[in-house]
Amino acid sequence: MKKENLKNMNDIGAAEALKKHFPSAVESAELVNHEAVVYVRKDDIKKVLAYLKEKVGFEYLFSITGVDYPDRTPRFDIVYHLKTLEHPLQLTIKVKVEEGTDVDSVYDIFKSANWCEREAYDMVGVPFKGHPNMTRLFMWEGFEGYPLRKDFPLYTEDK
Amino acid sequence: MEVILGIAIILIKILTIFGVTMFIAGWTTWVERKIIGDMQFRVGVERTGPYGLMQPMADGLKLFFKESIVPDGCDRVTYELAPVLALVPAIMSIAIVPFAGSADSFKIFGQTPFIAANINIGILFLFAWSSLSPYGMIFAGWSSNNKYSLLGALRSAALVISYEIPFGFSIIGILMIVGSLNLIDIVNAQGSYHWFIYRQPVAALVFFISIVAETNRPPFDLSEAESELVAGYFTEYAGMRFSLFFLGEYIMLFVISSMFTVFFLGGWHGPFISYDVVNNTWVQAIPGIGILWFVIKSYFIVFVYMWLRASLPRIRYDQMMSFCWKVLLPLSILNIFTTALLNLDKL
Amino acid sequence: MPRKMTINMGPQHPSTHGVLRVILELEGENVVGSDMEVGLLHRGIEKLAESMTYQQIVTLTDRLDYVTSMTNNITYVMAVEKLLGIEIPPRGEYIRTLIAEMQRVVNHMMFVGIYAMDLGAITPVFQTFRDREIILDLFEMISGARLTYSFFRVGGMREEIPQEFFDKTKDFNDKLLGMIAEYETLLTRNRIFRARNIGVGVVSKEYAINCGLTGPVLRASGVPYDLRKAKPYLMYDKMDFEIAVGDNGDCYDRYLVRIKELKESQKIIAQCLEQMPSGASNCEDYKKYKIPKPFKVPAGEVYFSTECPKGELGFYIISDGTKSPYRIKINSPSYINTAALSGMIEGALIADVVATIASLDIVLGELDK
Amino acid sequence: MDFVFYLFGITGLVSAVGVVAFRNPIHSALALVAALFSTAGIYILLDAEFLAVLEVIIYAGAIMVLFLFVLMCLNIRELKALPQFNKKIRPFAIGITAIFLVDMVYLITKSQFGVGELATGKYTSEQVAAIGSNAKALGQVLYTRYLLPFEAISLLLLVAMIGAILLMKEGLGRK
Repeated sequence: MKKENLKNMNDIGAAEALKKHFPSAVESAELVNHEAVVYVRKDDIKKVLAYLKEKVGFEYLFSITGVDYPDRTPRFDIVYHLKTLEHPLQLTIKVKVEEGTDVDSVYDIFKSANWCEREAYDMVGVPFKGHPNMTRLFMWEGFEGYPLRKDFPLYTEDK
Repeated sequence: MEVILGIAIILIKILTIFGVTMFIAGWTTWVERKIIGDMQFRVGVERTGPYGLMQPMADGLKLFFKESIVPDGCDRVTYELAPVLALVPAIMSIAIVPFAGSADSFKIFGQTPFIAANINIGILFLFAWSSLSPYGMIFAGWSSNNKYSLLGALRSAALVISYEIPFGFSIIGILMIVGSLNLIDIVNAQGSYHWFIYRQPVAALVFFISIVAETNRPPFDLSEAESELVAGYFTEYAGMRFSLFFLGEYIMLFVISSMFTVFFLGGWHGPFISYDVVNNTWVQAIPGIGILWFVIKSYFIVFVYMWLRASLPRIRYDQMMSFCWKVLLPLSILNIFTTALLNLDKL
Repeated sequence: MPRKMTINMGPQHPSTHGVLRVILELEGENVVGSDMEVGLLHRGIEKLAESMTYQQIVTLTDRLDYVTSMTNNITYVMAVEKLLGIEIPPRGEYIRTLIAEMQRVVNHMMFVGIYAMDLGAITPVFQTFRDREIILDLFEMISGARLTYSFFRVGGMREEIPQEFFDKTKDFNDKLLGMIAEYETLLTRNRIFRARNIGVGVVSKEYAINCGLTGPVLRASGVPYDLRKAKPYLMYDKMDFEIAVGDNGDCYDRYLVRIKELKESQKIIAQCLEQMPSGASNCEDYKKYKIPKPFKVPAGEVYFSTECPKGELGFYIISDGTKSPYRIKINSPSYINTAALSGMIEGALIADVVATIASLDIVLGELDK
Repeated sequence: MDFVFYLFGITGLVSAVGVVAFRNPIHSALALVAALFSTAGIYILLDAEFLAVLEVIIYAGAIMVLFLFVLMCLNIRELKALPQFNKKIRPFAIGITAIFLVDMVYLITKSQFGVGELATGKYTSEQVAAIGSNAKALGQVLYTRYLLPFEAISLLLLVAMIGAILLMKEGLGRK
C-alpha cells in the first residue's frame, strides 16, 4: 500500500490493501453500504493510524465517534473517519472496546483528535489513554452517566 | 452695585455655559444617531417628538431615574468620583471656546459676550484640562473591580499620555506664527480666508488625528472597544453615573471640534463677515453671523467624527501606539522646524 | 513586573458569537495561554435523533447551524437517501444546488457583516443584512420560514417551487456582484482593516490539515480542498466554478476566500437557473416517504458530507433497520475549527483573539450540537 | 482673596498629609493630584498663571497619570500596614527635614510675608503685565539671561531620556 497507488484505488481497495499490510492488526475489511469499514485490533490502532498518516497519506482525521452496542461484547465501537485530501478516498476505521478498558489516544498523531476524543469520552464513556486533558467536553463536571449509551434514560421521573 | 453686577454676570455666564453644554451634548447624540442612521440605510431615532428630536430628553430622563448599580468589591470613593472627574474637564474647557466676535468691538457690561473666559493662555488652559481627562477613565476602570474595565483604563492612560505629545506639538507652528497663546488672537491672525489649514496642513492633519484619539472616538475608541472589552472602563456603570461619562464624551467632542475650528478653520470668519485691514476694525454684515459660522464649522468637524465612526474598523492597540510615536510625533516635530525656517523673519 | 491575569472571554461576551467561553491568560494584553469551555448550548441532538423518525430529524438539523439551515437539511436528507439508495430527478438536484449556493451567499454575507462589526466597523453589517434579507424573503416564499426552513425532505422537498421564485432569484443574482463590490469598498483595501487582519491568527498548511480544519479556513491556508470539486455531489460536476484558495492562512485570507466564494456562488446560481430542467423534482415513490407515515431504512451505515458554507458538514448514520437511526454522529465544521483556536491565538493580543474567533465564522448551535 | 488663599493652602496641606497617610496607593495618588491642584491655585493667586497651568499639565496631567498607570499594572489594592522606617535612615530623615524647615522659616521671615506684595524686584505683576503676559516674561528671561542653564538642563533631560530607553532595551534583550 503506497502513496502512489492511491490514485487508482477506491475506498474498499485501500481498505483491503491495509489488511494485506497489517494481516494481524486488521481484523476485517469490508464494504458496508458504500463505506469501507476496517476493524482494527484495539492495541494496534495507534500503529495503524500512524502508518496511514505518514506512509499512505491519510492525513486528515475528522471524526471520532463512540457507538454503544449494549448486547455485544466488547460493548463499544470507537469509529475513526480518515481521508486523503488529494484523492477522494475515505476510510472508516473501527475499534472494539469493552466497558471499563481504554483506548490509546491518537492526539500525538492527529491534533484534531483533541476534542474528538474528549467528546467520545463524554458521550459514551470510553477513556483515551495518553490524552493530555481527558475531561468532559460538552457536559459539565460532575455530570453522571454517559448520554449516548443506550441505557442512559431518556426520561426521568419527576421527584 | 458694581460687585453685584459682576457676580450676576459671572452667574449668568456659568448658567449659560452649563445650558449650552447640556444642549450641545444632548443633541449631538441626536445628530450622531441621525447621521449614522442615514449612512447605514436606517431611519435613526424618530419616535419621540418630530424627527425624534426629543429622544435625548427621554434618554436623559430614563438614565436619571434608573437604578445606579454599584458592583461588589469596588473602591467606593474613586468609583463615585470617576464620573465627575470625567465630566469636569469637558465643562471647564468649554469656558474658553470663543464663539464669536473680537475682544474690542462688542461688549455687554464691559464683558466680551461670546467667550466665557478670555484668558491669555487659552491654549494652555485647554491642554491642562484635556490632560486631566484620563483621570475619569483611570479611576473608573480601576475602581470597578472588573478586569475588562482595568484593561480599558490601562489602554486609555497609555493612549492619552502618548497622544498628548503630537496634540501639543502640532499647535506650536501656529503659536510661532501668531506669537500669542490667546485664542482670539489666533482667530484674528487668520483673517478672513488665511486659515491655518492652508498654511499648516501637516499640523492640521496631526492635530485632527490626535484629537480623535484624545476623545476616544472611533477608530481610536480602544478604551471602550465594545467587541473586545465589552464597554471598557465604564462597563460597571449604570444610570446617572454612566450618563455623566456619556455627557463628558460628547461635550469634549464639541469642545475639541471647536478648537480645530479656532486653530485651523478661521474661527467665526466666513462670508458676510470680514476683517477691514485698513481701519483695523470688524465689519459684521449681519449680527450674530459669526456664531453661525463658528457652529457650522465646528459641526462639520463633528460630522467628520461621525463619518469616521460609520466607515472605519477599530485600530489595534499596538498599531495605534506605534502610529503615534513613529509617524505623528516625527511629523509634528518636522512641522515645527519647517515653520520656524519659513518664518525666520517673524521670530 | 509582568503579572499574569486570567480573563474570561465569554460565555457572555459581545464577540464570542454565542456561548463560547474562552479563558485567556494574559501578560499585559498578550495572550500567553488559553483554554476553552464549550457545551453551554448542548441540546443533545444526537441523542434526540435516536428516538425520532428519519423524516422528523430534518427539523433538528435546522437547529444545528441556524444560519445555514438549508444546506444542513440537504446534507442530512442526502445522507439518508444514500442509505435508502434512492435517486432524485435532475430538477430536484438542480434546485438543491441552487438553494445550497443561495444559502452560502446568505452565510458569507452574514460573515462579512459580523466580521467587520467585530473589528469595529459598524456599517458593513447593515449593508449585508439588507441584502441577506432579499434571500430570506425568497426562502420564506418557498418554505414559509425565515430561519429554520425544514424545506427538504428525504426523497424530495416539501412543496413545488413557484416560477416567481426563480424569476426573483435571477433578479437578485444579477445584482449580487454589485452588492459584493459595495462591501469590498469599505473593507478589502481599507488600511486599518488590512492592518488588523494581515498576519493575524495565522494557520500553516500543516497545522490546518493536522487539526482537520475545514471549509474556508482550510482553503485560506493554501489547501485547495473543496468537497464540491473533490467529491462532486448534486450537480456540482456540471458547474463551472473555481475553488477559492488563500496563501498565508491569516484572517485576511479567510475574509478574501469568502468574498471569492460569494462571487463563485453567483456564477453557480446563474448556471443553475440557466440549466434548470423541467419535470419532477421529487423521487419516484415520494408518497412512500411523506409525513406522517414513518418509513424503515435498511440496516447499514453511511457517512455523507457536503461542503456547507462553514465547511464540511457530515452525517454518520448507523441504521439498524428500524424507523429511527441507531446512532447519528454530526461532524460539524464549527466544532472542528474551534478546536484549533488555542493554537491560533498563542501570543496574540486581545483584539487579535476577537478577529480570529470571528474569522472562523462559528455558530455555537452547531458546535455544541 | 485671602479666603481663597487659605482655602487652597488648607486643601494643599490636608491632601499632602493624605498622600503619606492613605493606605491605598491609588488614594494617595489622588491626594497628590489634589495637592498639586491647590498649588496651582496658589500660583494663580500670585498672577503666575503660566506656572499654574504648567503644573497641571506636567505634574497632574502627565506624571501622575504615569504613576497611576504603574500602580494599576502592579494592581496593589491595599497595603496591609504602613511600611516602617528603616532605623538606619531615621537620623538622615530627621536631619534633612530639619534643614528644610530652617530654610523655609528663614525665607518666609526674610521676605516679610504678606499677601498681595509677594513679588519684588524686577518682575512685579505690573512689569509682567507691561511685557504682555506671564508666559512672555518667562520666555524672555529663559532665552536671554538664563540661556545656558536652560540649555544645559534640556541636555540633561535628553541624556536621561536616552538612558531610560537604553536601560529598557537591555531589559528586553535579557528577557
